Amino acid sequence: MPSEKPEGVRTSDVDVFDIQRVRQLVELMKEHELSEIDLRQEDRRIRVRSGPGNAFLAAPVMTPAAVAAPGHPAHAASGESIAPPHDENVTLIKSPMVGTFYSGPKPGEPPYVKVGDNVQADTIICIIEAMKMFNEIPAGVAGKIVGTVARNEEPVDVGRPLFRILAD
Amino acid sequence: MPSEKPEGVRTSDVDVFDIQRVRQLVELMKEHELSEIDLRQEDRRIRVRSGPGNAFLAAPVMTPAAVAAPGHPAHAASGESIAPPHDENVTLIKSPMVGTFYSGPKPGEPPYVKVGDNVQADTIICIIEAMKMFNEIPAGVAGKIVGTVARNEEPVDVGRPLFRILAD
Amino acid sequence: MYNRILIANRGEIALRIIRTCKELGIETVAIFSEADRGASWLDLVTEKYCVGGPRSADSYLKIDQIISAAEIGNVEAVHPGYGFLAENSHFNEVCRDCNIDFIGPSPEAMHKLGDKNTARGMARASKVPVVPGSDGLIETEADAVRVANEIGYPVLIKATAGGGGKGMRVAGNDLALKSALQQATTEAAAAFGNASVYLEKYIEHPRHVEVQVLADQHGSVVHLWERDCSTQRRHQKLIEESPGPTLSKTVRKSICDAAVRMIQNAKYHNAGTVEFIVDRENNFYFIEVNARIQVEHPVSEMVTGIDLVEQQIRVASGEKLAFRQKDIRCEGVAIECRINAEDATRNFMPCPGRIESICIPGGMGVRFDTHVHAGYDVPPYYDSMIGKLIVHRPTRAEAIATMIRALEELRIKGIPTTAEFQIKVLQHKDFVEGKVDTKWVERTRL
Amino acid sequence: MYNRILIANRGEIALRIIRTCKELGIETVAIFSEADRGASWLDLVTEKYCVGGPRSADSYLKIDQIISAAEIGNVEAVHPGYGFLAENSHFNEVCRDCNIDFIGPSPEAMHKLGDKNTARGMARASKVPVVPGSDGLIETEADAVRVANEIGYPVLIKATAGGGGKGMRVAGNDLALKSALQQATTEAAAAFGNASVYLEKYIEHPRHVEVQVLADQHGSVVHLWERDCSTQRRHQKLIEESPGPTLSKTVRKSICDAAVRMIQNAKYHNAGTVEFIVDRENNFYFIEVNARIQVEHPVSEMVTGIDLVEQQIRVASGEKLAFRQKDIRCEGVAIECRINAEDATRNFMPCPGRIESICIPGGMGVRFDTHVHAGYDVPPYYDSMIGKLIVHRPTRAEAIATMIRALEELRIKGIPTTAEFQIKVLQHKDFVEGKVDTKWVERTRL
Repeated sequence: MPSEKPEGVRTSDVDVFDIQRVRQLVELMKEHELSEIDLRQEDRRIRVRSGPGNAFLAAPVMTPAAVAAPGHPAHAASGESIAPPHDENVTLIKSPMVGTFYSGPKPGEPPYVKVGDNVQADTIICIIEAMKMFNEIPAGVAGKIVGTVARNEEPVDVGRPLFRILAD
Repeated sequence: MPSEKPEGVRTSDVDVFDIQRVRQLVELMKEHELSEIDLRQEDRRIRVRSGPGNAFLAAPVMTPAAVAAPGHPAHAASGESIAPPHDENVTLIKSPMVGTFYSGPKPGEPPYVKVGDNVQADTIICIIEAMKMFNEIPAGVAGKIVGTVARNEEPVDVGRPLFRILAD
Repeated sequence: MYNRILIANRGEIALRIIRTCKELGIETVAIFSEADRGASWLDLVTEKYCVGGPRSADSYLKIDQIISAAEIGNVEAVHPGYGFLAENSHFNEVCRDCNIDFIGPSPEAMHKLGDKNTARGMARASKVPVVPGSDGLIETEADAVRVANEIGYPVLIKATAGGGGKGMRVAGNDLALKSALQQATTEAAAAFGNASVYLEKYIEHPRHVEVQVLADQHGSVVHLWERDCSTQRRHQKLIEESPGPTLSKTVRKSICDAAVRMIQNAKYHNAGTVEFIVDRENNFYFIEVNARIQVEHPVSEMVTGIDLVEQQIRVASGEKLAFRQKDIRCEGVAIECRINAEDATRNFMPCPGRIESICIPGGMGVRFDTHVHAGYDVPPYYDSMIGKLIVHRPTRAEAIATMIRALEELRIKGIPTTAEFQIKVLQHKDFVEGKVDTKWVERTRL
Repeated sequence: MYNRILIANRGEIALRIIRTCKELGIETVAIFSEADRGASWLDLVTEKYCVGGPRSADSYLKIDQIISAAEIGNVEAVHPGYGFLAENSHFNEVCRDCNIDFIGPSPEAMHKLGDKNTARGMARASKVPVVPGSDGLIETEADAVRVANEIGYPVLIKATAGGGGKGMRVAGNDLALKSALQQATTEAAAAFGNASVYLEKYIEHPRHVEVQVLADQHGSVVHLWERDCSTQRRHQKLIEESPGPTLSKTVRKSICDAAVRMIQNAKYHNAGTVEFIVDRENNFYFIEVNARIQVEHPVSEMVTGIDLVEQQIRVASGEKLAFRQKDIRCEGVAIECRINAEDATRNFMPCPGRIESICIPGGMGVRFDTHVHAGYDVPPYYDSMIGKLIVHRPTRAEAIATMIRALEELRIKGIPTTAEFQIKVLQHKDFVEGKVDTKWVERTRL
C-alpha cells in the first residue's frame, strides 16, 4: 500500500539507488539550503552534496555554519531545519521580518504553541519584536506543530525557519 | 512482488553501470549544481562528482586561434595538426627546436620530401635554421609522408607539427 | 569612534565600506536580499541579516526591516553607501529617531539640498553662479524677448511641468525665440496640460565638473579638488578623472571655493559633491549637490591620498577633520572607468548573468574595486556596475596608457561589459585632447 | 627606445614586464614551456614561442632555443626577469654576441659581482663595510685566537668547502674557540675531505636590509632607498617593506650611499640591489649584489612612484636617467607579502594544484600582482609564488592594517597559501615593533 512507502519502509527494503528518493533528497536540500545529505544504514549509504563547481560561493552560502554570523546564534541553530521532514506535508513556518523572536506573550509565560499542538492558519504562534513593536505572527497554515526551530529571544531575519508544521 | 516497486529491484539485480541511471543522476546534478553524488550498497557504489566548471584556462589554451600569435602564421596553420589522423598509424613529425623551417636544402631547390615519399627514420626531411646553424632534421620514424603541415621559410617552435607520416 | 556600523547597501560599495571598517577595527553588520544570499562580500562582515526579497523595494529600500536589523545588530551608525536610501531624508530622520547615527548630512541639510529650487536659491545666496534664466514663468512674448536679451542667446525654453525633452526648444535670436515659444507652449499644454514655460541660458557642449567636499560637525569645510565626468551617456557617467583636464588654475580655484562656500552656508556636514556644468569659455554654473559618497569618489582618493569613507565615518562620529585645506595635495592624475555588465553595441543594454571567468588587472598604479569573481551571478535586480577600474599615474598621458592596458587585461567571460567601449573612448583624439563634453558619446561613432 | 623585446621568463614577472611594455608601446615576444602553453599572460603578448618541455632545464634555461626565438621573433632586446637566466653572465654574453641587448648589467659587471670574493674585495675598495674575518684560511690555533681577538667575539668558524651549516661553529671566547676549531676542522675534513676553515665575525640577530640602485650607461647612479626583508625562512623572503622600520636617518643615508659607491666603482648599469645585514647597533655589512630586478621591487616602486621595469628598459636602450637623486621621494610605507602555494603548517611544503576559486583583494592602497585566476593550475615545475600582495599607506601602522585586511580578503580555494601565516606575523608584537630578524620565523611559534 502507498501509505507504507516513502520513508516508512523497513531498511531491508530500501533501494538506495531509487532516483525518485535521491530527487526528493535534492529538493529537500534546495528547500533547506543544505550543502550535504549523508544517509547511512547498515551497509547502505546515500550521500548528496550541493555546491557549484566554483565552490567558494556555495561553501559559505550553503552550510549553516557559514551562514551563521559571529555573535548571531540564530543561524547556528538552523542546523535543526536540516533534518529531513518525515512527511511530504511537513513544511516550515518562516519569519516574515527581521526582529527578536519571542515564543510567548510575556517573559516567564508559557509559549503560544508547543510540539503536538494543532493550530489554525490564524493562530498566533509567536511574537517578533521589531522597532519596539511586538508583532503577533500567525501560523499562516492549519496543521500540527511538529518541531520548533527558533529559540526564545533570539534574533531572526527574513526567511529564518521558526517552526515545523504538519499541514492538514 | 519486486515488480510492484518501480525502482524496487533487489539490490543484487541493480546494475550500477546502467547509463540511464547515471544519466539521470548527472541531470540531477546539473539541474541542482551538485558537486557530488555518492551511492553505496553492499559491494555496489555509484559516485558522481561534477568536474571543475571553470573552462577559463581551457578556452584560451585549446583553440588554435588563441595559440596563434599575431604576425606569426606558423600557429595559424597548426589547426591542421588538430585534424584527427585518418589512420591509427598516421602520426605527426614535430619540430624539435625553435627556428626557421626550410623544406629544401637550398632556396629554389626541390624539397627533401613530398607527399607520397617513403622515408627511413634517418632520412633528412627538412632543415631548421637556428642561430645561423642549418640543422638537418631526420624523419625519426620510417614510413610514408602523407601530409605537410609547415610551410617553407616559416618560423616554427618546439612541438610545432611539420609533416604527417604513415608509419610502417 | 564607532565600534559597530550597519551597511545599508550591497555589492561594490558595501565591500568598499567593509574594507575601511576592517582597517579601522570597526565591526560590520550587513543586510542582504534573498538574491544576494551568500554573496562573497558577506563573508567579510561580523553579522548579516536578510531583509527581504530580491527586488530593491522588498529589501534594500525596506526602511523598517533595515532599522530592525540595525537594532538587533546593535549598531551605533548606518552607512547608506550610494543609491538605494542614501539620499532619502526620511530614512535619515528615522535613524536619528532611533538614536542611530546616519553617516551623511543631517536630514535637514539633505532635504534642503535635495530640492532643486531651494538649492538654486542657496547657490545664489552663496554667490555661486547658476545657469541664468527667467526667475519664474514667462508671461508674454515681450517678456521672453526681454529676458532672452538679458541673459543672452542661445536660450532654452523649458516647460515647468516638463520632462523628457517635451516642451523644450532652443532659440538663437528674437525671431527664432518667438516661434519657438509658440511651439513650446502648445507642446507643453498638449503634453502636460500646462502651458507655462520658463527661459534658461542654453549652454552648448558643456563639461560636467564636480567638486568633492568634506565637512565636519565643527564648522570646518575643505574640498578635495574636482572631478571631470563629461564622458557620459544619458547622464550616466562612464569615465571620470581628476584633476579636470581643461580647467585653468584660476578657474579651478574659484570653482572649488564656490563649492566650499555653498556647503558652508548649507550647514552641511560629512562628504558631499557639488556639481557644475562648465562651458567652453570655462564659465561654470551650479547644477546640484549630491549629499552622499559618489561612485567616482576613488579618483579623488588617489590624487589626495585621503580615504573618503574613513573621513565620512570619522566626521559622522563627531571627530574634527585632522587636516586643513592647505594640507590636501593633488598629485598626479587619476582616471576611473565604471565597468558595467552592459552591451555597448546594443545601446548599453544591461546583461546580467554568470561570470564564467575573469582576469583582474593589476600592476603599478592600478586599483580595481569589485565584488565579483569567477562563478558570480550578476543579478538582474540591481545596478549593472560590476566594478570600478581606477588608475593613478604621474601624468594624464601615462594614466590613459595604463588604463588602456588595464582594460585590455580585464578579460571577462560570460557577460559583455563596457570595457571595450571605454578603450575606444580613451584612444580617441577628442578624449586625449580633453575635448569630450556631456553629449560627446551620443554624437560620436566609435 | 625599443620596438620589440623578448621576455625570457614566465608567470608573475613575465606579466609584470608585459604590463610596462604595453604602457610604453613596446611589442612583446614571449617564450613558454609545454607546461605553460595557453597560460593567461600569453594572451597579452604580440608573439609567443614554445621553447621546450615543462622542466626549466628543457625550456626556460635553454639558451639556444631562447636565442632562436629572439631571432625569429626579431627582437632588439631580452628582459630576463628574475631567476632562470637572469644572472647567467654566459646568456648575457650570448645575447651581446647576437646583437640583442640584455636588459641588465654588462656580462663583465655581472660576472665580477657574481663572484662573492671579488664582490667582497670591491666592497672593501669602495669603503663599504664587510663582515670582518680572517682574510684567508686559518693555519694554526694561535692564528685563530689572534684573529678572533682582532675582530672580536662571538666568531663564526666556516669551512671553505662548506655548505649546509656543516663545519660551522660559533665561539664566544678563546677557550670555546679552540675546541670549536677542533670540531669544525674534523667535521669539515669528514664532510668535504677538506679541513681548511676561516673565521668571520658572528652577527647576532641580523636584519636583512637591501638598497635598490639604478644606473644608466652614462655614469649616473641613484638609489631608490632601502628595503627591509628580515621576515624570511631559510633565506626565503616572506615579507618586505620600505622604508626600513629600524634605521636612523643617518644610518639610512650611509647605507644608501655605500650601495651607490659600490655600484659606481663596479661600472654597473641598469637596476641592481646591494644586500646588507644590519646588527642590533645598526652596523651594516655588505653581503652581495643582485644583478637583476628583484621579486620585491614593487615596494620601492610604491614609495618612490618610479616604475623600475620601465627604467630598466630605458637605461638598457641607452637613455639617460630622467631624474637625479634629489628628485627621488620616499613617501609613506609600502609592504609586500609573497603569496606562495605552500603549506605553512607543513614546513612550507610547496603545494601545486588547481585554484578552484579566488577572491582578489582591492580597495585603496592595495596592489596585487598575479598571473593566476580561478581555474589556473599551479604547475609543479617552477617557483611556488602565485602572487605578490603590496600595500602603500601613509604610515606603517596603516600599512599593516591594510595588509591584514587585504590578506583576509584574499580567499583561495584549491591550494593552501602562506597568507594565513603572514597574517599571524603581521599581527605579532615583534613585527609591529620592528623586532623581526632573519632567524625570527624559525625560532618563533605563531
